[in-house]
Formats: sequence, C-alpha cells, structure tokens
Amino acid sequence: MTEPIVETKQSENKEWEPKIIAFLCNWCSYAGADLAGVSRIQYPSNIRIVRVPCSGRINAYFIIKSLTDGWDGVIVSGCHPGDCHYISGNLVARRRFAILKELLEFFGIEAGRINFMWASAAEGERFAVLVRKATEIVKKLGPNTKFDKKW
Amino acid sequence: MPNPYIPMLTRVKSIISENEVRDIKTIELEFQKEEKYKAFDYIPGQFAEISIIGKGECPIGIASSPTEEGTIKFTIKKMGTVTSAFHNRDIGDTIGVRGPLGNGWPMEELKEKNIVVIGGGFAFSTLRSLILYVLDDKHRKDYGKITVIYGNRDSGEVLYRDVLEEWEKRDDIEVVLTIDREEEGWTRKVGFVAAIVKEVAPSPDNAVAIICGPPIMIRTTVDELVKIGWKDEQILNSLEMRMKCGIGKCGRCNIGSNFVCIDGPVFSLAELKKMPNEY
Amino acid sequence: MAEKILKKDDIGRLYSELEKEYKFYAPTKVKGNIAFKKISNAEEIELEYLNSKVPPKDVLFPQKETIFEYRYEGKDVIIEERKDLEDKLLIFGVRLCDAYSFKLLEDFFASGDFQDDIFLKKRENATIIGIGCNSPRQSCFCTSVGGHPFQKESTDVFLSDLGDTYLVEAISEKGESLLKKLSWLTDAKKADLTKSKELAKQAEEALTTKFDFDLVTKVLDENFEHPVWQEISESCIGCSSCTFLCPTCTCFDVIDENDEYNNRGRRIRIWDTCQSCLYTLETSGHNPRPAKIQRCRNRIMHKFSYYPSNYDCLGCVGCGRCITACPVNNELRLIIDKILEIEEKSGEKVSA
Amino acid sequence: MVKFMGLETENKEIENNLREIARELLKEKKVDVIIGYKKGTLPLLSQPIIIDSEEDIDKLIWNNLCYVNLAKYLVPRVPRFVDPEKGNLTVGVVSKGCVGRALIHLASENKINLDEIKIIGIPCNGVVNRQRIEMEIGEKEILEVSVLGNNIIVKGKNFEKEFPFDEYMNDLCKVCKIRKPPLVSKVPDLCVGECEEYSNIVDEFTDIEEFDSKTPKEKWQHISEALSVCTRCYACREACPMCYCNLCFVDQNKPVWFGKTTDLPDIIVYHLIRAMHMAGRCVACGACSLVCPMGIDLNIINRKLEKIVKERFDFTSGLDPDALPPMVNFKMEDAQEFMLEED
Repeated sequence: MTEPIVETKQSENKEWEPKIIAFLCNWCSYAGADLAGVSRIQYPSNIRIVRVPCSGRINAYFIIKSLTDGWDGVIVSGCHPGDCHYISGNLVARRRFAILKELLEFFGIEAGRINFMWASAAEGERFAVLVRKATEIVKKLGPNTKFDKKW
Repeated sequence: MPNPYIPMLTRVKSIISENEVRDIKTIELEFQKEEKYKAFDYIPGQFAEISIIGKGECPIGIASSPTEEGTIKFTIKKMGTVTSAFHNRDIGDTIGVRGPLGNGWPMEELKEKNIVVIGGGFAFSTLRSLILYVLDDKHRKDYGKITVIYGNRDSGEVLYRDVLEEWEKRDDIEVVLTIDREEEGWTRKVGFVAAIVKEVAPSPDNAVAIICGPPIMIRTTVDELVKIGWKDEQILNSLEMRMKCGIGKCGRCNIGSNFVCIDGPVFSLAELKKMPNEY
Repeated sequence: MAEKILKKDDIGRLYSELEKEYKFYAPTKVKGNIAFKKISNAEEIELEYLNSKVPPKDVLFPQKETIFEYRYEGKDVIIEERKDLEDKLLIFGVRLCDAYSFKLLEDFFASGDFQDDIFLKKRENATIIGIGCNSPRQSCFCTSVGGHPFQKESTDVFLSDLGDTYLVEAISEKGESLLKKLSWLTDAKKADLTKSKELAKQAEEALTTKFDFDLVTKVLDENFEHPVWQEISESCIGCSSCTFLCPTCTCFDVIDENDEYNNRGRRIRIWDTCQSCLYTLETSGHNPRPAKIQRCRNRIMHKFSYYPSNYDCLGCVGCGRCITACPVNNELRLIIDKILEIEEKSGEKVSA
Repeated sequence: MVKFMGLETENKEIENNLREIARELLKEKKVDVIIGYKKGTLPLLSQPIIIDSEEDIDKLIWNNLCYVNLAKYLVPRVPRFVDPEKGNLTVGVVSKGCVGRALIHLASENKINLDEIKIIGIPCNGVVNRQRIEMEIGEKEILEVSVLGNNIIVKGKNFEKEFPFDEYMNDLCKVCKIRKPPLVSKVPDLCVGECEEYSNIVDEFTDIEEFDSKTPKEKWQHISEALSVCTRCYACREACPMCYCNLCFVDQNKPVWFGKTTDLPDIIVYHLIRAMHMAGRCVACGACSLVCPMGIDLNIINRKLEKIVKERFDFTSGLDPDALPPMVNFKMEDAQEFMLEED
C-alpha cells in the first residue's frame, strides 16, 4: 500500500487494456493455466492469477473487493462439477456465483465483469480460450468506473 | 491553534525485537524536524497517537524517558491492523506522531516518596520510562526508595533486558524479577506477581504503588497491597481504552464523565472506584 | 439595528445576492426528506418545513470529512492540510433547536486543551439564519432544555414567518453586516413585531412535552446501576438512527482512505455511534460496553449527566428527532418518564 | 406523561383472540413470557412489549402498524428470555406470517430451538407503508391514523387524507402468500392461534417484471439514486431477524473488507453484499425498509432475491425447519447457464 506501485491504472498512450484478477483453484484450473503455459498456448496477458485452495473459497467479498479496488474484471475458475478435490466446494460456490451474477445485473452493474468457468488440469487449451473470451467481454465493457471514489 | 489531528513526521531510527516470540518490538523514532522534537515535551506515563499514514493510527504509551534525549521510543505488540503494520516497518520509514497526550504519572506528587513499581508482561513500557526518569542523575535525589517488581510468563518474554541488568547492578533500586513457572537457568524469583508482592511486602509508609499489567494481575496485586495496609489513594493504575482522536473529541474512551485520553490514562484506585465499571 | 421585512417572493433575490459571497446551504427536498444542502437555485429552498431529517450539523460536521490528505514519495510522506476551511458559509432557514445545537457543538469542540480546529474554523466562517418555529411537533421539547421555538440568541439573523412576509432581525454583528448588504429590505412596522411575539407565544404554548431535566440529571447521577436500564434497553434493537440523526452527537471514527494507484490518500473522519459494538471494542477483544444495556445507558447518561458535569449544560436541544426516528418506538420521552419514576417511587417510600 | 396512541381498526376480533390465547398460555404455564406488540406513542408506530404476568395482557394489540419482526428478540435472546437458573425460557411469540417464517428459518439454521417457543399465529393482512405515507403527507405533522375498511385515514392539524390500504401497504405485503405462520409437522403443538399449512407456493413475481425489464443503465440510476441517501446507520441490519452475526462484514477490520463511508460505492457495496447474505434467508417481512430513517425502499431487492432463489433452487424460506438452506446446499444439476463456455 505505502510502497510505490509500478503499474498505473491506465496507461495513457496505448490503447486501454483491461486488468483482470483471476482466482484459480489449486487442483484444476491453476494446473490448467500451468499447462497452457508449458504448452505455449497463448492467452491474454491481462490476467493476474491468485491461487486459491478451491473455488469454494471464493465468496462475494473477494469478487466485490476486487471491483472496488479497481480491477476491471474478475475470473473465478474451478474444477468441473463432480471433480472437486473437496467433493462439493465448486457446487456450493456455483450457487453463490449464480446469485451474485444476477444481483449485479439487478443493481445495474455490468455483470460481464465477473466470469466463472470450469477448467481442469488437462484443459490448457480450454483455459486459454475462456480467458480470451472473458478478456474480450471485459474489454468491450470498458474501464470499471462504478466503484471509483471521488478524489 | 494548528490542526490537532495532523501528526508530526518522524523516521524509524532503530528497531529492537524484544521477546523470543518476536511479536513485541521497540521502535525508536527520530523527528524529521528538530523544533518538533523540542515541542514534544512529555513526562513518563503519557502516550502518543502514532500512525502509519495510509494504515491508521493507534495510541501507544511512550516507552522512552524524557531524559533519553534525541529520540522517542515505543514498544509495540503485534495485535491489530496498525500494530501489525508497525512490525513491517524498516529503518528510515516515515511514521506520524501526535502527542504527547494524557496526564502521565504524577511526577511532582511522587517527589520525596518511595515508589513501588509493579509491572506484568508487556505493560512495562511506561514503567520503563518512569524508572529511567527517576534514576536519572538530575532527578534521583528528588525521590525516595525505588522497588521494581516485574513479572512475566516466561523468561523469553522479559522486555528491556539491557536496562534491567543495569538496574540490578545499581544499589539505589531494588529489582525483583519473576516468571510464572520454574525454568532452567532462571536464577531469580518464580511465582505470580501477587505472590511476590506478598513476599516482598513493600511498606506503605510515604509510598506510592504504580501498577501496570493484565486486569487479573492488577486485581490480585491490589488485594495483596490492601491487605498489608495500602490505601486506595496510594495505588496508581494506567488504563487502556479504544481511542481514535486522543484529544477528547471522538467520544469513545469515556468512563462516566471522564475521558481516558485527557483525564487519564493514569488514575488512582480511589478515583477508579468512584467511576462506573465500564473499562 | 431596526427590524426589516422580507417578502416571501424576494427569497430568490436574497439568494442571488448572497450566493456569490457565501456557500449557500438551505433546507431542500432530497428523496422525500428535508436536508440541508448547498443549493444552486432559489427554487430549491423549502422553508415551510417541520424540521430536516438529518440535522444541519451535517454542514459543519459532515458525515464524512477529510482531516488531511497525504502523498507518498518514496519513504517520505507529504501532508497537505485542508484549504477550504476559509470558505464563507451561509446556513439559511435553520430551526432554532438546531441553531442552538451549533452553540453546543462549538462549546464542545473548543473545550479542553485541544481545540478541534476544523470545526471551529468552519463555525467561525458560517453565518446562521434561523427561522422561528410556528408549529412545533408533538415530539418537540426545546423549552425543557433551555431552548425556545423563537430563541434568537444562537442565530446571526433571525426570521419569523408572518404569513406573506418574514420579519428579519439581525442578532449578532455578523448578522448586522449581512443585512447591510441587503439594503432593499423594507423596515418593519410595529404590528409585525407584535405579530412575531404573538407567534412565539403560541408556539411555546403548543409545546406540550415538558421535563424537569435538573431532576433527570440528579436521578441519573444516582442510579447508574438501577434495574430500570435493563427495562429501557430491552426493546432497543441497537440501530443508530437516534445518534445519527441527533444534532448534538459528535462521536467520530478516523479512517485512512487510499488511492492506491496514485500513492496518495486522505485521513478522514466519519460519524460513529455509541450504539455500535465496534465503538468501544478493543483489539484484545475486551469490550467495556459489550451489551445494549451499557450502550443505551451511555447515550442517555452522556446527554443528561456527563454533559452537565463536564460542560455545564444539557447535551440535548429538544428537537425530537430521536423520538420520531426510533423504529421500535423506544423513545426518549418514555425513557425520561421511566427515569423520573425512580425518583417518584423513592419519594413514596420516604413519605410512607 | 407521554400519551400512547392506538390505531382504530376493525380487526378487534383478532386482538381479542390474541389476548385470550396469551392469557391461557400464561395461566397454564405453557409459556414463561410472551413477546408481542403494544400501542406506540406516535401515530404510525407500535412498540414491542414483553409480558410475563397476566395483568399486562390487555396491553397486547394487533394492527397494521405491527411491523417489527419479533424474531429479532430471540436471536440473540434478550436478557428477559433467559432465566439465570432455569436457562432459556419458553417464549410465546405473537406472530404474523413472516415472524413465523423467520422463527422457522432460524430453527433451520440452528439458531432457535422450536421446543422453546410457541408461535401465537395471527392472520395478517399487511402492514402500512409508513414511509410512503409520511413522504406523501410531506411537511405536515400526522396526529392521528386509523384504518377503516380499505382506507387509511391520516389526520393532522387542518388536514385529513385518505389512502387506499391495498395500495399503501408495504410492497412485500401486497404479494405475500404466507399471511399466517406456517404449520410445522414435526412440532405439531408449536402453533397456537391461526396457522396454516403451506405446500407448493406459486408466485409469478409479476411485481418486479417492470424493474427487471429495465436497461442496466436505468437500473443503476434507480438503485444508486435510491441508496444515495443511506446514512449507514445499519437500522436495516439491526431490524432484520436474519442478521445475527456477531461481527458484520462491514465492521470487520482484520482485514478491512469494505469502506465505511457514505460515498456511493461504499453504500452500494454494503447493500449488495447484505443482499447476498439474504439469499434464501429473507422471509419478506419488510422490516428493513420500514425501519429505515431515510425511507429507503429495499423491498425490491428482497423480492428479486426471492425470485432468484425460487426459480433456481425452488426454495421458499421459513416453511420447513429441516430443510437445508439453499446457500449451504447444492444439486449436481443446478443451472449453470452463466458459466463461461467455449463457443
């Protein structure tokens, strides 16, 4: 916080690029991202990855806090239904995501900023495709300004 | 009158890790402007609102004595958001200080009297300040006999070892160190503070007892003192309370109609007994 | 200085002449409630009102206020003080209970060794135009706390609503110099003054709620541990409506807000309330006032016992906001009744 | 002395029944205390009252101003509901439909033991939307209110105004399907008074269709304008029977999750996350909106939640104490149309 932050929110010269925080579950999606990297499958450099034990660890606090902290988009990715390392973490999380997504829409906040997906450890290609897709959605929505404070 | 909420800026000069668990550090601060230090005129027992700008502010008792010139020291235990941030500071970092605040130990009233200092654990910081002040060559003749009883959970928790050792060598101060349970290599006393107080049995004649520590220690110690003839007026406590402004405006630290930040933090037991039990 | 007359149609003129020099705050309708806001058009002024929902203390002691701003440059911090404290403020159409609250707030913030410079500077630069309260509500009790629906002393300029016109009186020097700028005001006639006095009398008579607060203070001082507090706090749900809408509540919390992308931030203060559990919760987990009973008691004691003993006046202006705001109707009048009952009962015992 | 104000209504019969039942319960020692409503000191308000002796029974009232959800006083229990020796007392709760639902839902979250309470069921026909009436009356003082037939008659100095009740009742009451407390088959003698068995509640949610069809921009405009006056006094939270956390997420400070100021983003975030926490738990009592000192209408958000939960998880809160609340439950086949998929 007090240390200088090298990255700035918007680089003025270049075309605007969204900044997306991605919460990946340790067992599937993080390994999937790893595989995408190892296999040299290209995906947008807009995402910054946070590894979490399970997609069930993610609740609305993380997602909304990311938005209030200025991230333009949030991705949460976990194991496919039935594959969860903790049996049902992703299934409970799925209900949470459903509600959050609909609520955001109801509040008139761009629900496209938050994207949920399943990607297994073997699906490096799928991971890259979905991240690309999410990045495009967020890019279309433009910078996240609804949570900006007045300075 | 300048804005009283604006901190004076200081820099971290040194950091000492005080205990074995490493969750207590003493941070030495140097004022960025010399004249601010000159204006920072304090007595032992006062506190200051120290802040990491960008994280927040918290009230901490001043651990250094006015006789240690040039810098001020705070002993901080890692507890909440701000204190944790203090533990992450490096030498040279900027820290804000507002103070001195509170009434402090009544140094004038203590003159000519014997002083019994009873401390437990981490609450020893303002007591360190007091003892250093009294032991200073300029002040030593003003005060009577000094007895220090300092208890800790175990030997790893003993703060300020360097000064304690120095005091033990002197003959104008009696230092009694104790830990709760026997430990290998520990040559001093063993037992709870209250029990040691009973053993030492400091005389109440022309004396004042100054007690700082966890609530349970204070309660048991006070009981012992009362048994051997101490009066409520002779027993001084320093209170803690959640504070924000430190200058009597933000409201939260009131006990009855008293504010701990401006009327305290030092209260005699007699005063405390008159206040409602909301501390 | 002689009293003047302001036609109701001329409010617009008054606004446009004063608006250049002052930040003009006036009662206006926001989402169905009356609030004091900086207005940009005379049409927005709403003077026919009972009282504002959020008290006008909001103007001088806003819910969120910057204490100072800071910037990080490497390991250095640069602190920037507020510069807008010198702005001249005009608070127009304040009810007299709220005008009196400014005096209480000023006394409080100026008391002790440390003065709250932010509030006091703003107060110094603020001119208050009060307006007499022709029809007090059932829940009002300003006369019991040393106020009056037409109490002029705590204003700079005082208006009384005479129907089609306002009687304008300058009360303080600030008020006189303000009226000098409005040379077009006509002189008041004797009949206007008589009418204003009559209205004042009527308003006073309309106030039915009366309490003997000296007695309340005495009873409170003696009954800190009385079981009545359990009864009083029983139905309280611990929301903070009463304290947030109180014109004399001053407690605040201090927070650092960061603009992390630009290495800067501000230290702000926001209203806090003694009804919240976090208010006194210490980091160790110890809470000196852990339950509703202590918190309810603290609020009442603060206003009617601690205030008198610290500042020699009651910490209440009798506006009745806490009475109307309480969602469970655990209102001040009932609480005071219950407190006074203690005294009655003990009196009975003695006589028996 | 402060005067207590009644509300003249036509449902005296309910009130008499209620007192009869309450008297019996106390007499036969089936309950130790009763919590109900009594007259308030201001028009448009009522007060909660706790009764433990038969003398006070006549203070109990029932009318369309009884909007506080009494379940609030059971979680955590107010001191009078706990005997220092006997422990938890048996409490009779004067319950309209939503109070009953709240109690049953809290039982499903293991916050209430249904053996320790008695639901005194009352058929409710809706509570008055006091904020709406106050706002429409505007800057005049309301001195007297009565409900006669379908009319709310509001009187003050020099004015009298009528409001049709079915329009000026709380929005959630207009669409309420559970007006009497639900019967619980597992605890058959839980309910005394008027209760009803519910199965298969059909709700079309036509009332929020209009809002749902708005564009995101319009929605944002509406929500942000409505919430902008919020003072963060948390009356909505404190009045809500489901908000029983020891430390609310906005108060947490290790770490600080969300801002505490009255800046719009902070307000929105508070209401958004609170809504999240209400999913599948809201019992549609509308207390949050009715206690708001600024008159903010949160009903529409609660309705939306109810709709999402009903449509997605086919759940209605507060009917069955054994049902697992939807947010701690899952089904393999839950809809997941919102998940990102490859084209």
